[in-house]
Parts: sequence; structure tokens; C-alpha cells
Amino acid sequence: MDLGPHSGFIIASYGLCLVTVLGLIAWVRIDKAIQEKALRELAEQGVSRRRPDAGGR
Amino acid sequence: MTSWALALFLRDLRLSVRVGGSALVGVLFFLAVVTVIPFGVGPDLNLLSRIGPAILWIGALLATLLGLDRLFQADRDDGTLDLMLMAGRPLELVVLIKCLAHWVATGLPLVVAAPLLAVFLNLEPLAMGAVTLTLLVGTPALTLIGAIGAALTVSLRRGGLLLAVLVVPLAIPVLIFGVSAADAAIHDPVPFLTPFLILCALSLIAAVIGPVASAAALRFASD
Amino acid sequence: MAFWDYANPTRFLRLVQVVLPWLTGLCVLAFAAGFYMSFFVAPEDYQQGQTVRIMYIHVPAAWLSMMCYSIMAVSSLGTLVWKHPLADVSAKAAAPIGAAFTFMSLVTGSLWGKPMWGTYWVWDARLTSVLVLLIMYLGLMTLWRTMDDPIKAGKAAAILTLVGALNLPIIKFSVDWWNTLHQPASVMRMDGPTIHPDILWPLLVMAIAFTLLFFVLHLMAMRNEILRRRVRTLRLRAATSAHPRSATATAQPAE
Amino acid sequence: MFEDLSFSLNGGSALVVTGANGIGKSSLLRTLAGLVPPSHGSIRLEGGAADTPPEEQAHYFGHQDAVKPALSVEENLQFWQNFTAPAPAPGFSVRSVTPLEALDTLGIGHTAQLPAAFLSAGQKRRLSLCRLLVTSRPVWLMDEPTSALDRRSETQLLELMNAHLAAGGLIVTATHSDLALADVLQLHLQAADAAALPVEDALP
Repeated sequence: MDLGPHSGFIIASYGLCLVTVLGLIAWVRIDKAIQEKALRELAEQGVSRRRPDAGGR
Repeated sequence: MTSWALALFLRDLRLSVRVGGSALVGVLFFLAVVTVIPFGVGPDLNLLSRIGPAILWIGALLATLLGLDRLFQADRDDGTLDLMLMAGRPLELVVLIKCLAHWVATGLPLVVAAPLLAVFLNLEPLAMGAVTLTLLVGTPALTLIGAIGAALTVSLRRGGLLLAVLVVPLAIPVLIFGVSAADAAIHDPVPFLTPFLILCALSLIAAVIGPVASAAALRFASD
Repeated sequence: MAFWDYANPTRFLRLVQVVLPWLTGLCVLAFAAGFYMSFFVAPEDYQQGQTVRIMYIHVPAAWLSMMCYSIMAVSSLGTLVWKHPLADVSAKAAAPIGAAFTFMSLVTGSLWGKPMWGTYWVWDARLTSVLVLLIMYLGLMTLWRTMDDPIKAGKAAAILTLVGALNLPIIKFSVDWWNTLHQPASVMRMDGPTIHPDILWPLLVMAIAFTLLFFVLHLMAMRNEILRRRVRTLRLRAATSAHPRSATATAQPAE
Repeated sequence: MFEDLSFSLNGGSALVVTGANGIGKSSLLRTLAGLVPPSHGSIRLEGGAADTPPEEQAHYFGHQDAVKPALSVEENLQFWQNFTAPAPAPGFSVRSVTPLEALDTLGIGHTAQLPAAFLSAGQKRRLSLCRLLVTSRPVWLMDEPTSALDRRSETQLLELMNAHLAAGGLIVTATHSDLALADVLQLHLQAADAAALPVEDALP
């Protein structure tokens, strides 16, 4: 379709929005991977969540 | 021989990026200053584009000063500074590297943000480029001169404000030649290169005087 | 009260696991419909031509930027008044998303403004208020980052969010007043488009799509935040017990 | 601050500085560390690198831990190993260990990857102590080394100090508690005119 004389601006605004949303999705996914990796490593070390008497406090 | 320098640089960079660091607070402050000025002078775009380079430079100066008070104080508070004095590394170089890391973490983001903020001030693309270029060359001088103030106020509990008072007069030449170089690029007949080269020279001089003076101040501060 | 049933993070995570795929699917469908309608159903504006199509992302993004702040304000009330354990998780997870939507509405607005007004930015009352909102979002995000303890940071941020929520109408009002004092004659004001159903429907569908997107991202970010706190607790425990396997044998008085 | 204070110390021996609170034990150590210039007099380290000032051949283990909470435990230690210049001396032979070995020695190896913010006060103290092991320097200046340490860590600390002495190192420490060190000289600081007893070394 023809977007007229200002097609550059229209494409740019849709494109930038797309980039921002993809950035948000990437942030959420990467963050999840980092936290899950840390949880796995802690589980391998043998630190368990269900043992409230283990901590000093 | 240079591995200790790299280790120090990376450590300071990490500290400013991690939790509790202040890497992006400076840019945020820069944005806030540039946003507030039109409320004071009015939204006239012609006026704003005329004083735009000056606004950006003053904003960058204030943002740089704001982040400097912790440059040495954080290290003094937990005893790191004592150990650095005993580490057997030239203190002038240590200061220079700390300044470099601080500039990469707080000064460089200001330079990157400058073209974006220039849009708010209705600057022409040429003016945008000129301001960004002068900031790229001039903000290291601000950091290095500010380091002297940071070293002098390192033992004071509320050193931040005093630091600004001490450093602002010293930073005036940088501001003068930074703004005039940016202005010269916009208004054609005035030569751009003369003030720009003086600005470069100021940065180079600061790279010598800053570390030497700061190192001397830090040596006296440890008691 | 159903709201309180999900105070338990584990139960909340299970709920997210169930709801998220459906929500994502709906979101994708809504965006497909929204894009189709905004490009092929909606007519071009007799005055603005094709650039009016920017409106279909600009306006929903602006709405969402305000809705997100309202959600953060309610969450902050939840933190301070009702002490709901997930409230500050919700507020913290919403801030970057809100900042991103605000950023989108600013960028699209300025890309719309260039062909219409001849400049990327004017200190128009509405634009300026949104810029102030962006600064508040970024400030809140920084406040969260500078504090190590999530509970303390959550309370501080909640106070700032609520003060901001009370302040935003005042800011909007004063910016309006400042702007009418100064409004330079050279800037052409955009007239609000007469709402014709052909425009209204795509706009509404896009607004629904953006809202769904917000909730998908918000739930995912909340889940990450819960995991992050879990990691933090476990790490603290890992540090205090000298040998995690035989923690009871070596338990020392902390500090 | 001090008058007529002079002492000398040979390789392989320790000097324990005692005295009432506020008498200047810490100041003496900080003077030896080169952090406070002596008003007159001099500090010499014979047998070390001639062109290196004494404080650059010494480790200072003071009240402050110099631990950055935002860095991981290993990053903290790795930085000090890279940053601090080692000072080899002829009569002193200790190889510096890697950060992980040092952490294991002091029983905090399992925290290596954690941010240092999660450590307790005693663990931070032990992390700070690891610093002395990762860079080899002949002189240890230790201000109240046992504070915030539990009994087991205290025993470990004594073992480390004795090993350092056995390798030909020097230790100057200010303390209130009795330290079971191999070869000890006492320096008792007193107020007023009888400022300090000059202490002579016992070993050749």
C-alpha cells in the first residue's frame, strides 16, 4: 500500500515501537534465564528452600 | 605491568554499573536539567535553539559534578584508599585510571545522550554534532578537574556541595571554550577550530594537573 | 477474598503458568487484528494523510503509560497500607514497562510531529507532561536499583510513587497553565480528530492489544522478580551456613 | 605522639604491641604503614628491595575490611591480587596462592561466587585476611587481627601467622588477647613521660 509522502516517519515509528517491545521481551526472557540458572546452581550446591532452621537468623 | 591498571579500571567500572552504583543517575539528572530550563525561560523554540548548546554544557557540568563526590570517598570509607596508598603503584596513575573509569561510566553516557536531548532544544543537526563533539572532548577535563575537588573533600562527611563550590571556578575555562566552539560551528563566520583546539589542550592539561594534584591531596588526607 | 489467595508467591507462580499462554495468544491475535484494521480498514485523514496511522500506536502507548502508573500507585498502596507481599513485586516489575510505553508514546509523537508541525519537539503541554512522567519512571527505577534490600527499596519507592500520583494532576495543571502563558503563535495546534467509527474501532482494538501486551510482560516480569528474591534468600542462606550439607552442625551466631 | 620510641625486629619474629585504649597502638601501626608521616625519625627495612619504601613491602590489616559489597567475593580478592605489587625479599620465601585457594584456607570457599554483601562481619574479616595470602609481602602489620573472628578462625589465623614467621616474615600486631605466636617480643605502650620501653631483639 502507498503510505504517501511521509512513509519514512510512519515506518520509523512502527519500527521503533517494535524494537522497544522486542527489547522488553528480550529483557524479560534473559532475566528469567539468569534467575533460573542461579537457582539451579544453588540447588546443586545443596541449598534448599524448605529448611527455615538452617539460617542463622 | 599494565594488568594492575586494567584490574583497577574494570573494578571501578563494575562498581558503578552494579547495584548501588551511580552510572546512569548522571544521565537522568542531565535529562531533568534540560527539561526544567524551558519552564524557566519559556518554550520559544527559537530562543531555545539559540541557547541550546549552553544549556547542554551547563547540564553536563552539573551532572559531572554531582557524581564526583563518591569518586574517592567510597574507597576511603571502607579502608580501600589506605591499601591503595600502600599497593606500590604510582598514585597519580591510580587517580588517572579511576577518573577514566568514572568518565566511561558517567561522562560517556552524557555525551551519548546529548544528541537526544538536543532534539528537545530544537538544535539543527550541525549544532547537535558540534555540541556532542565538544562534550566528548571537554567532559574528560571536567572529570579530571573535579577529581581534585573530590580528593580535597575526601575526608568531609558532606563534601558534595563544597566540591561543587571548589570545582566550578576551575571548570569555567572548559565551559567557555566548549560553548564557544559549539556556537562557532553554528554561526558560520567564526572559526570552529580555534576554540575547539584550545578545548582539547585544556583536556590534556587537566589530564596532567588533575591526577598530580589529586594524588598530593589524597596523600595528605590520610592521617 | 480472591486477591489474598494469591499472596503466596508459589501459588501465584502456578497461576501465571496457567494464564500466561492464553494471554499471550490473545495478545498476538489482538495485535494481528489491530494492525490489519489500522492499515487497511481505517481511512486516511483528509488533513494529515497517511501519517494519521501513527496515531494507532501513539495513543494506546500514551494511555498505557498512564494506566501503568495507576497500577503502580495501587500496588504502592498495597505495599504500604495492606502489606500485600506481592504488591511491591508488582510495582517494581511495572516500572520498566511503563517507562518503555512512555518512551514509545514520546518517540511516535515526535515522529508524528515532524511532518505535521515541522519540528520533532514542541514544549506543548501534553508532550511536556509525558516527558515529566518518563523522568518519574526512570527516577523510580533508579531508586530501586540503588538499594540492595528489596523490602526497604519497595517501601521507599512506594512512597515516591504515591507522592507522584498525587502530584501528577498538579504537574499537568501547572504545565497547562505555563504553556498557555507562553504558547508561541508559530506552532500549529493539532485539532482532535473527529471520532468516526472507522477510526475509533482500530484504535480500540489496538488499545486492547497494548493492554494485553502490558499484562503479559507484567506477569513475566513479576515472575522474574519473585525468582530473583528467591535467589537472594538462598544466597544469603548459602553464605551463613559454612557447609550447606551439615548446616545444623556448624550453625554460628550471625554477626 | 610518641617520644623516644625505637625498636628493631628480625626476620621470623613478631612484635606484639599492647597498651591501654587510646595510647596509640593503631597510630604506631599506621605510621609503620606509611599512612601517617613520622614527625621525625625513620623507618627502615633492611634486606628488602632497596629502592622500595617499607610500606610498599608490607600488608596492613586494619579495622576496615576494604570489601566492596557489590562485587563477588572472588572478584574482591582477585582485584587485590592483581593490584597490589608483590615484594620479594631475600630472607623470605612464601609463594602467593590463588584467590580460591586462599578462600578455601580460611573456610569461606563456598561463598566465592556470592556478592560480598551477603557475608557476615566475621566472613568479611576473613575475606580481608585472604588479601595477605594472595600477594606475598614480608611484613604484616595487623591491628586487632582477632576482632570479629570466632574461636576456630582465630586458631586458623594463628596458624597462618606462625607459618608467615616460619618463612622468615615479620609481624607487628596490636592486640588485647594473648596470641600463641612462635617468637614474640612485647612492646607495652604507656602514657606520659615513660613513653615506651625500647625493645631489643632476642634472635640474631
